[in-house]
Amino acid sequence: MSRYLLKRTIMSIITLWTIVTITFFLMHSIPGDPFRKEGKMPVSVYENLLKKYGLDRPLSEQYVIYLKNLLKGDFGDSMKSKVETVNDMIRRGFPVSAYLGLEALLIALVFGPALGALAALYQNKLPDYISMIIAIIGISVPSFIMGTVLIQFVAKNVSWIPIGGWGEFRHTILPAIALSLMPLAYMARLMRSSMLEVLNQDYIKTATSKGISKSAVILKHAVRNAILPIISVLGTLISNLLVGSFVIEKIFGIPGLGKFFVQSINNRDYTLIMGTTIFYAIILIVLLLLVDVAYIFIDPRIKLTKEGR
Amino acid sequence: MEPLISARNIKKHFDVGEGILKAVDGLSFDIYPGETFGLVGESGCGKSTAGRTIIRLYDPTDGELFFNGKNVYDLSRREMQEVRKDFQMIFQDPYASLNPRMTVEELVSEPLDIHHAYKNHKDRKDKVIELLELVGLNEEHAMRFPHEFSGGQRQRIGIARALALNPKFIVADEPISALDVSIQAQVVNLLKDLQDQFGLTYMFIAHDLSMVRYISDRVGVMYLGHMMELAPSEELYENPLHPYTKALLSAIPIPDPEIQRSRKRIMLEGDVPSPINPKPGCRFVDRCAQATDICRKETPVFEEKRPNHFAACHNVK
Amino acid sequence: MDNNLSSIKDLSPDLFQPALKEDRDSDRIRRPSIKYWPDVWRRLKQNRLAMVGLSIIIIMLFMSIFGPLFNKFSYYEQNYDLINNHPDTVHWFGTDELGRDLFTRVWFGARYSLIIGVLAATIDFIIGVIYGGLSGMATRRIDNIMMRIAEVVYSIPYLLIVILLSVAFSSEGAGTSMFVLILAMTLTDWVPMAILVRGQVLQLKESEYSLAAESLGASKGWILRKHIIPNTMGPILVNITLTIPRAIFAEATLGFLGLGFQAPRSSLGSLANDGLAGIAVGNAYQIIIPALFISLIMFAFNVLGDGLRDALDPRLRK
Amino acid sequence: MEKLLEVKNLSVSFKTFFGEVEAVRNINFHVGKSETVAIVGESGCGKSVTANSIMQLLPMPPAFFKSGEIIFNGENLLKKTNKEMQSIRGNEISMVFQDPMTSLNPTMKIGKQIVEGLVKHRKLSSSEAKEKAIEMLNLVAVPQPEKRVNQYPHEFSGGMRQRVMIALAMVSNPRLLIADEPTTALDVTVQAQILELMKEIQKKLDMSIILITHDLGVVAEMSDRVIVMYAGQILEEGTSDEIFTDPKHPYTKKLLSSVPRLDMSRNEPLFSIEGTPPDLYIPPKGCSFYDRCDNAMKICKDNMPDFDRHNNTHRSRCWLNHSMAQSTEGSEV
Repeated sequence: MSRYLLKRTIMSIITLWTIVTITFFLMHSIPGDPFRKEGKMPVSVYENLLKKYGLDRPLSEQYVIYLKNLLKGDFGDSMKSKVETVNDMIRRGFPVSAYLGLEALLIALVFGPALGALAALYQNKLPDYISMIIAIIGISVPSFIMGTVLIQFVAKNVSWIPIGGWGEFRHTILPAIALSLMPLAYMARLMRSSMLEVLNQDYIKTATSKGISKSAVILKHAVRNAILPIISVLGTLISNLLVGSFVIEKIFGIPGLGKFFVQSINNRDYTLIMGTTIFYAIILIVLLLLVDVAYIFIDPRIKLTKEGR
Repeated sequence: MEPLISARNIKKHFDVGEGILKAVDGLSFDIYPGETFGLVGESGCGKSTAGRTIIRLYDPTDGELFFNGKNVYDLSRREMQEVRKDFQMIFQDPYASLNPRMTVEELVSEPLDIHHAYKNHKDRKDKVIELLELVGLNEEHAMRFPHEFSGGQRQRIGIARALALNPKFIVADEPISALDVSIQAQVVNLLKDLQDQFGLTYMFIAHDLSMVRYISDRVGVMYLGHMMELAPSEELYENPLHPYTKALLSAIPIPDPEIQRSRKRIMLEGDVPSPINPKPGCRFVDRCAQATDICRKETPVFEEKRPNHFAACHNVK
Repeated sequence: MDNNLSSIKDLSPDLFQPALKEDRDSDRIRRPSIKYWPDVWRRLKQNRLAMVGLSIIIIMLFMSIFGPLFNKFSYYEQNYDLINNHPDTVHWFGTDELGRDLFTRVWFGARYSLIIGVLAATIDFIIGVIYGGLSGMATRRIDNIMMRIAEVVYSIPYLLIVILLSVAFSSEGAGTSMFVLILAMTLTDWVPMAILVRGQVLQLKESEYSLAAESLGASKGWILRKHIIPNTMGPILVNITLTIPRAIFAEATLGFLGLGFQAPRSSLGSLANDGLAGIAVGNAYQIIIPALFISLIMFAFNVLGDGLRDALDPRLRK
Repeated sequence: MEKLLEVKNLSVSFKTFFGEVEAVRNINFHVGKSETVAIVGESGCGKSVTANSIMQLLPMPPAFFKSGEIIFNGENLLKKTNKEMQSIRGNEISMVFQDPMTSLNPTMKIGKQIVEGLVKHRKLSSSEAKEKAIEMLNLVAVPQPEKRVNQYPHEFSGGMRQRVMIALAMVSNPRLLIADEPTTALDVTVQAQILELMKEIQKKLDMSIILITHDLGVVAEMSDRVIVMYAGQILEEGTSDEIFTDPKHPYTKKLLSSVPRLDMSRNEPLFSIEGTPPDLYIPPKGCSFYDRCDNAMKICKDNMPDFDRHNNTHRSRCWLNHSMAQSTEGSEV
């Protein structure tokens, strides 16, 4: 198993390096540089700026320096903000985003599989239709639309739910719901098909033939096996959550990482774009790795084959 | 008589990550023209792999296979194309071996299409109908899809395809295992009729010993990639030499309650072990009641113990 | 119930004569013959939701081509006398803050969204099938390398790369060109298709019927053409139907983040972005209408894809 | 003999797109105490549907009971509520399935799977349950039971898994065991072990067995009485000796002569049954074997004969039993 872990870790590092490299060269391939656009400035000031950000050196050298700094955990200085480094902004924004993301993930994890299981149990009956309508809305309505709809119809009518802002739990309710809907729907659909598949397995018949109740068959035999495929896509779902947070944070005016990211795009603040992108990538890839490792521990069959290798 | 097929030390190994799976590990035997050579063994013994390696559907790891005096394993791709017409195969699973998206006509004419073995469209159609009738189907069935047929009917379609190119040698890989009892006899009788009609030579692979005994002239018994015993059919069943063959024969229930009640069984312990990274020595040693020290150390040689009766066992003199 | 049979009298002796041969043909197939695609279509037709989806798609396609001709307004024409005009009989969907007719703009937006969706799906399809097909047919070593590369590419967060590319290749204020958008969207999104195709090829290559064809002397190319490709079309089709909404969604999100097309052109996403400001001042229709259209398109493709998948499911066939 | 189970006029159908498929058509049979009854027939003859009907394990829909009664211990199982059925399943009637590779839950420990039913029926404590699981593994001769109870199915070979399946079925000491093709997926040498084990346990625990199989050799080895099914109907029923030595129905005769036997000469012809069993989507009006029968008469086409009793235990369903048909008897085989 340790060999498998090592292999997975190396793959993750390669992926991360690829992303860093792509990001770096993309950002540096943009014609002109960020300072030209700031209107006329004296040549000396301009050259000083270039020097400050190391932009006067050859690209390959800049790349090596950037990689080195990255290894030290230094994302560099923001090109626009005079007071905060990229690290500062991440430190400020990430806890906010993580809180929101976790809340959304929790909602999705609690309700998604449950809805899917319910739908499978009552296949082609009312609970199935209701769950699948929720699921189909979840995947058809992009989160930014869901966000605005929630603002329009809930926040404007329910006095204690604010339209935007950050600080208290009530601020998180609507954004978390809007953010969770897509992964929730995705999990519900996956759980449904997975459950239907499992319910057709021979061992479910064996369990029924023992005379245990239908609910015991479902809880002890079906759900446990049906949930395995969901765990394997958890990584992708989390990545959806991350990206969904850009728009949600924009709509609800939440001071999270997503807001910095969108801001950096609008300001063409290249170091900040690079920093946030790479930071997102790290989070995502680490999570993917964790999910894979968790999977090994949850499915007894995998443990053996991986150990055997 | 000159053998039609001569297999010499054929090996087929697979790298499966956990180790080397020695599915077939050194088979040598001859098959004579017009005979049926039976190959039996339990699941995982390598009999199907052996069949596929013999017609070079799998590339062998080692060994030689002589057909018409030529080593088939040395042939180039182009030369192999020609030999393909003489070698055919009937597959075990009549559900999986027919492309679900082709009509019966397309399926039966596929070998003709591949080798451009017809003059014109009408000739092709005529040949297809002739082949279908040969296996007891008719023109009406030509436009149907495989999933509309029963297992026995599908297996007949498979046989019609195999016959399309007038082959000399057919490997029948468990052609009846997936079929119902009443249908099995149907297919076996059809195979026998066709053999008489066209002078075909068969290699008949199966796990059902009674059927193999019935159809084969000579029978080989495989266990974990090795040939354990090979003898003319009656001889093998009346005077088995190898302890594995004996156990195998005694395990088959006979459909007669009276005989069944009075029969004494040789009961084998445990299951067939894994063919991955097998230990040296006799492959059967762990389940053999007569095993001695030498069986654990040395792999017994497969040799002629009685006239025309081969076995690989240290305890058979 | 167990009577003695012979107690049944009054039977004509003729009845006990041997039966006629032509009366007995157990090999005759009594069920009607069903071809593959007609069968899929029949099953798809039974799925009401999928049919709704298909109808929406057809209507959307039609309207995105001809919709703007239904009234006299153009998508760029500004009318400062009629800004933020709520929907009425003249401007069916109202006007925006520059007085442009939303009905016309929405159909133009839908046109762009659909073009992007279809183009992205087509490119994904081409790259995916070629890459996946090659990988599946290649030796194990090359296959392994190709799949590792695909895995790395796919671990790159999709929207992140889309955003990055849009930023990199669009100058401020000029918006993003169609080319860049499509490039960005297909850069990583071909991978699921490639993985699907490879999996299918590997599975079908080892299938008994491919092996049977090989034993008949068929070449690799023959097997690919006659056996593998026809049997892969189903899953590929499903995947295409589900790629389209993914691309439309990505584009809408980009538009919403202000990275969409250059004004005055607009996609549904950028229309929604423009409309966001309208909420605060009571012009919610400006966002609700484009949002509704995005959702409708997404809904239509998703249910159609689901329906197709169910209709193609071999377990349901028989 | 006292009847433990009696099936009366049972008909089971499946709703499909094409229409109703009549899988089981009006069958009657019984199982006595401590006896083994084999139901033989080809795939699709309705033998598995019959077995699953007794346990009520058929998916409904598409399956539904058209008519009949299943009387177990004097009570009609088809009238039972779900709850009542649960207290019978795995308690008084148990089942062993065909494929041991897929019939065990891959993510649950073996020991727990064995006693799960019993824990519910008898309210065992967890230590009692574990003890019982080890006891059961011992009974079915699984080596190192103390270690094996805590393992997962994938750590067991096919033969061992079928032993576990038998332990699972036997744990509550049921009065009736339904074994649905219990050895079909196994190799002959392993099949011999499992059959031996089943006989041994039957003797020890004194229960009745319904054995569903297509393998006449297994039938000969295991059963006291045999029921021959074809196209959803019972065509012949008798003791094992009667069926094997004096079969009455042409189908039974043909079936027996189409199996090559290890003790028969290679020169003896192997009889085959031409054609294919009927499609039960359009069940034949007359005798279902009509199309494939060498002795078919005109009357067989549209009229299904009733049973004819040959003696107390032996009955068959064929127009050849009619006195007027005697003349054709000679022409056969």
